[in-house]
Amino acid sequence: MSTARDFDCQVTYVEQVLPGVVKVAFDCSGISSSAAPGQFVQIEPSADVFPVTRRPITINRLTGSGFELLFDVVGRGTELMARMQPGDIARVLGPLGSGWKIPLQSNCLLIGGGLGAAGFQFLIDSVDSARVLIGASGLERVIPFGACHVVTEDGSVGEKGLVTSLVTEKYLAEADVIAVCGPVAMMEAVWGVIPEKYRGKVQISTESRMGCGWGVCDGCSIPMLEGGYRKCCTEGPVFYGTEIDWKRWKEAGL
Amino acid sequence: MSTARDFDCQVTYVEQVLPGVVKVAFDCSGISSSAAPGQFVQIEPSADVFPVTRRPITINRLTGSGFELLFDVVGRGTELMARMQPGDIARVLGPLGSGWKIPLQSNCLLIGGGLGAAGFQFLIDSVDSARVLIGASGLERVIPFGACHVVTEDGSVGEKGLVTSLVTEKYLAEADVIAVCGPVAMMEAVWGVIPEKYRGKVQISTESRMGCGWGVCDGCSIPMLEGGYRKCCTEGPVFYGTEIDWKRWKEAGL
Amino acid sequence: MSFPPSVSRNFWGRDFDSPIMLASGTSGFGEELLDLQCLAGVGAVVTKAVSFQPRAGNPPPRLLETPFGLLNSIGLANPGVHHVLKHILPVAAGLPCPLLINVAGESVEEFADVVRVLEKSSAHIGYEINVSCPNVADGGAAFGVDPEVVLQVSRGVSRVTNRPFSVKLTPNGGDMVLSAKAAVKGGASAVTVCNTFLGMHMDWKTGKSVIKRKVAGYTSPALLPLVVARVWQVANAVSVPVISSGGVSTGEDVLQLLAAGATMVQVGTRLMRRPFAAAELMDEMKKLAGE
Amino acid sequence: MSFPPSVSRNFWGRDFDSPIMLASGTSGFGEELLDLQCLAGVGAVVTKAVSFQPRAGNPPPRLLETPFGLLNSIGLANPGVHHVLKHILPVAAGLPCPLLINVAGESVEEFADVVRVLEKSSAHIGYEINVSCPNVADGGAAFGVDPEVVLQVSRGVSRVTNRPFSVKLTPNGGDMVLSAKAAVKGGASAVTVCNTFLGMHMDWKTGKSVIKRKVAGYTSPALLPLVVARVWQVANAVSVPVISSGGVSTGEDVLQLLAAGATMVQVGTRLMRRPFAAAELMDEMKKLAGE
Ligand SMILES: Cc1cc2nc3c(=O)[nH]c(=O)nc-3n(C[C@H](O)[C@H](O)[C@H](O)COP(=O)(O)OP(=O)(O)OC[C@H]3O[C@@H](n4cnc5c(N)ncnc54)[C@H](O)[C@@H]3O)c2cc1C
Ligand SMILES: Cc1cc2nc3c(=O)[nH]c(=O)nc-3n(C[C@H](O)[C@H](O)[C@H](O)COP(=O)(O)OP(=O)(O)OC[C@H]3O[C@@H](n4cnc5c(N)ncnc54)[C@H](O)[C@@H]3O)c2cc1C
Ligand SMILES: Cc1cc2nc3c(=O)[nH]c(=O)nc-3n(C[C@H](O)[C@H](O)[C@H](O)COP(=O)(O)O)c2cc1C
Ligand SMILES: Cc1cc2nc3c(=O)[nH]c(=O)nc-3n(C[C@H](O)[C@H](O)[C@H](O)COP(=O)(O)O)c2cc1C
Ligand code: FES
Ligand code: FES
Repeated sequence: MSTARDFDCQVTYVEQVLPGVVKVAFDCSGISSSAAPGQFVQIEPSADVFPVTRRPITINRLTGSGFELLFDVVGRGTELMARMQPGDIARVLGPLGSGWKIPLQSNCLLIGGGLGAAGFQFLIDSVDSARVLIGASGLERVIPFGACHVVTEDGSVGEKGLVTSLVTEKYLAEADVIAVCGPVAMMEAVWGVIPEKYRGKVQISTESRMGCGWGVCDGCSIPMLEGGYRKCCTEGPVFYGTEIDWKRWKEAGL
Repeated sequence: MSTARDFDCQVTYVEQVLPGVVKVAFDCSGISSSAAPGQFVQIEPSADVFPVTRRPITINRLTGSGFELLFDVVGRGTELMARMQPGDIARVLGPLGSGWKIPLQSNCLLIGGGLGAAGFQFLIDSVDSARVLIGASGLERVIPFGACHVVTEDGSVGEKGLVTSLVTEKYLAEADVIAVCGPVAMMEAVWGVIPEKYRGKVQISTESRMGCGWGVCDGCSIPMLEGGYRKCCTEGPVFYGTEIDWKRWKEAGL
Repeated sequence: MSFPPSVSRNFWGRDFDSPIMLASGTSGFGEELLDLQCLAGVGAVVTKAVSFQPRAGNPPPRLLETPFGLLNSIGLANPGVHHVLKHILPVAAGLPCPLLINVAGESVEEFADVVRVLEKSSAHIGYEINVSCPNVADGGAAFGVDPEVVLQVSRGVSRVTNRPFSVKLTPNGGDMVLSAKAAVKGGASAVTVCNTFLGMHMDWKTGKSVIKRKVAGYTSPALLPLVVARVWQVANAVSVPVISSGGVSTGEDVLQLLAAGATMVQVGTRLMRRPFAAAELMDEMKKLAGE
Repeated sequence: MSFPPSVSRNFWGRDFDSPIMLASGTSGFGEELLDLQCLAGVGAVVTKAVSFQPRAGNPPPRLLETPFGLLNSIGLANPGVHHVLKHILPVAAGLPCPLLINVAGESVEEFADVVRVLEKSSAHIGYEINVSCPNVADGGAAFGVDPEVVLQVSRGVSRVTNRPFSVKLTPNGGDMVLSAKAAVKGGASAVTVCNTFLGMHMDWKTGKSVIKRKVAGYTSPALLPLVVARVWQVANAVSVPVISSGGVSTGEDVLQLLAAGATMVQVGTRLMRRPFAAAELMDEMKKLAGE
């Protein structure tokens, strides 16, 4: 049974983290008290009737009595969200989705691509130890985490290269859980370099265009290897990499 | 040939004249230099794609380098317009329509109902002498003019009564032009009390829901006694009372 | 009818406090509604479409939002009637309001076949027969565009059930009034006006549609006047109740549809923004009635 | 076709710098366009409908704005073909761009009768035959819903003129692809997709429609996906050019319609807000192409 409820949340602070990347914090103990890492919320970008759907955003981090969202401004919805000001009220449904399957006292390897790493902070805050590998196109796409290994495509931060170059057999072997989040192409590349024997530990945070976000519209299907689809919003967004039909998923585009 | 053009006009001041009645002044010599009393403009209530048509408003008065609009807040369009602030830019098409047919040095009798008198100031400013009769429901619907006779339905200003009670044979006889503007029912009542021999002098400022405002959509038809319709926006809004088919016009509602 | 219309309705012999039905495909099978506790103000729930065989549905992306609406290409994904009967309806039976089951078919016979299986359940009060599905035998045109086919489907269903059913018509071709009359002639106890309007979004840079099936179902609050017109036309032509479907985003929209002749009013896409839309619409209507 | 589509078009053997046509009924007969000098960016102008006899049009109110669109019930008001020929076309001949005359009829024969009279003018390059008019002999259903009738209308017109003509189809019933094919079979050199969707606004307090004819033509920028889908379907089914009509409010909308297969793109309702819409749309498209 889901604990999701629909809340009127007050914006407590807004911060431009990187160019075109905004962090908005909300006061909402209803969500923060029940959320788990990897879960997301459905937020109304504005009070206007358009857009007709909400926007799904991963819970980046919990604050004392609320949570932070960190997002890329890519279209109308996120543009409207970026205009939010402290004191504004937004309607937020959450927490939604399944989250990472993290055993207690686990040792995590986190592999993130660009803004895909947005939700890692919550995960890092929740586990005993986390090794974080981040790949980004360049300086302006690197979300700051405490301790992490970073590579960039243009070499502006860390070594020049792709995040796959940071993935070592040692890291894979040591991890209880391997959590991957980022653009589909990046996640596919990471999946590609992970040897068969470690794949069972790999969890993938998927994305899909969403209608409802709470399981009723069947609009957010992720193709599964066993055939058919599963719902990103309620059965995901986190799936085991072994469950996903990578080929059909890539064909979907987004 | 029309002199109407489409201008980006800056709002110079905004004033709440009466409860729910707003005056907005615009800087626009293009319109003020060519406008005549009784003409109107088509204004965009907001930059948003909705509403899909503009709003027609009579030019209330000319200022040095621009003009004033005075309007009742009755729906979405006028609500948006009431939110305009000095410095804002609005798209305004004008001047539009035929205006009052006023011979030089004419002696005018102006009969207005409530906000319908909004356009009279421009007319008063343009003629040699004007006698102004105003009827309104009460205090909160009386637009202030220099000198005028006022009656109200509730007796809160002037005598208690309808504007028709102010219309005397003497006034009608003395006037070269009789200009009537107000709600349809009020104009019909005024028309009703004017004896046949003075009716030829009576001009009526009509209203209609408008699409374009510049003659292309045929949406603003006013029923004519000769049969058929004439366009409120280009052939009107001012018509001789003798031209209008009052019965069919009343049936239209608005 | 009296105006303004009352929100209390009598439909299929039952009294409803609310005219609002949650539209097929936008409320799953009811399980999530129970979870989220968003059933206040809901008169009835319509399940997503049920077909005989399980259907995986269309490849993603299945949704695409346009500036003023939503395109959907779900493809009637559902686990098939036997699974629904065994595993889903027992849960849906816990809903505090009446349930209608939306039925899909690829042939005239399939509709009746699905209904025949569902007759074993007592979770639902009736059916909504979705004749907007593509008729495979007829090259994929919707059943609903041909009154003759609508008559056959409706007759087929009325032969296998005594429960009331509504036929959900399509606005994409044909004459809805003729199809409505055919549905009633075949035994339908209501008609739903109507399913989604065909729509498409073109990526002009590539000349491709983002949605793989190219055309999709389009919904938008801006379509309300289209639905009001069609409800009014059909309500004036048939004697059974008309259920409206489409375009609702405010309480005033619901009142317009009731005034146009709808007995019940479905809300779908609005649930994507507002899971509690039914309660909100009821509140808005109460405020308007008090004016 | 190449993508993104070029804004320069070849239509009816002529080169056009702009794909934009001003839609019938939203630009009068061109006189006001000359007055307001709003012809920049206009590829061609379509006149309002011309019938054989003068038509006073529908009683007011003829327009009603809804939250997201516009209902119109103009009723094909026009002074009749003889007046148009003698007094209006000589003025319209001064337009700096090609002119199409939109032709209305109440019977199959009337369309050809109107065209026969107009043949005496050289102000226009061709016609747009409005088969969305109610067919009086057929109880008032639009000519356009019956492919057989469309064929007759189209044949009738092609017998009396050598100029090219487009048949403007209706989305309110029937099968637009079949009607398009019938139009082409009858000799049409283009099809226009499509006329307005039937819509209605109900005053729920009284149960009356503000518009006396009850149902009206509804236009809205939110209808774009409906028009894109229908343009795409028809363009894939006929070999003549498709002129789109409906839903345009941005340059991106025009590009979508061109990518969906339109050769020319009409803009109508947008002119109510923006008389200079054609120039603005062209600017927006140039900016998008430069990206
Ligand atoms: C479970 C989930 C969690 C997410 N968490 C985050 C997050 O923490 N931070 C963040 O920046 N983004 C996140 N996203 C993506 C985010 O939802 C989209 O970027 C956003 O919805 C775009 O809205 P828009 O109106 O600005 O863009 P639109 O104008 O709708 O679209 C712009 C482009 O964004 C892409 N897009 C649109 N919708 C989605 C979607 N639902 N998922 C993925 N891509 C989409 C499309 O390619 C589209 O072309 C998440 C998505 C999901 C499904
Ligand atoms: C030539 C002309 C000049 C006008 N001058 C003035 C003026 O100086 N001051 C002023 O306050 N109003 C004037 N009006 C009326 C004004 O245009 C309307 O009040 C306005 O368009 C309503 O817009 P809305 O969006 O606020 O209301 P809506 O939500 O569109 O409608 C609210 C109500 O207003 C009425 N209405 C809507 N449109 C019109 C219309 N075009 N004409 C008359 N009534 C309408 C209807 O009864 C409707 O129910 C004039 C109208 C015309 C045609
Ligand atoms: C995501 C989605 C899925 C739908 N699935 C179905 C379905 O399975 N069966 C059906 O008859 N209608 C289906 N519909 C149509 C709705 O039931 C409804 O008729 C339509 O959305 C119009 O209502 P609205 O404007 O309130 O959304 C679906 C609509 C949407 C948006
Ligand atoms: C006020 C108005 C009048 C119209 N008159 C006609 C007409 O006389 N003949 C015709 O074929 N279409 C007529 N139409 C339809 C338009 O030509 C056009 O097809 C329709 O408005 C869709 O385009 P839009 O969405 O850009 O407005 C009219 C539309 C409007 C809004
Ligand atoms: S977004 Fe609706 S089911 Fe997942
Ligand atoms: S408002 Fe368009 S012709 Fe008058």
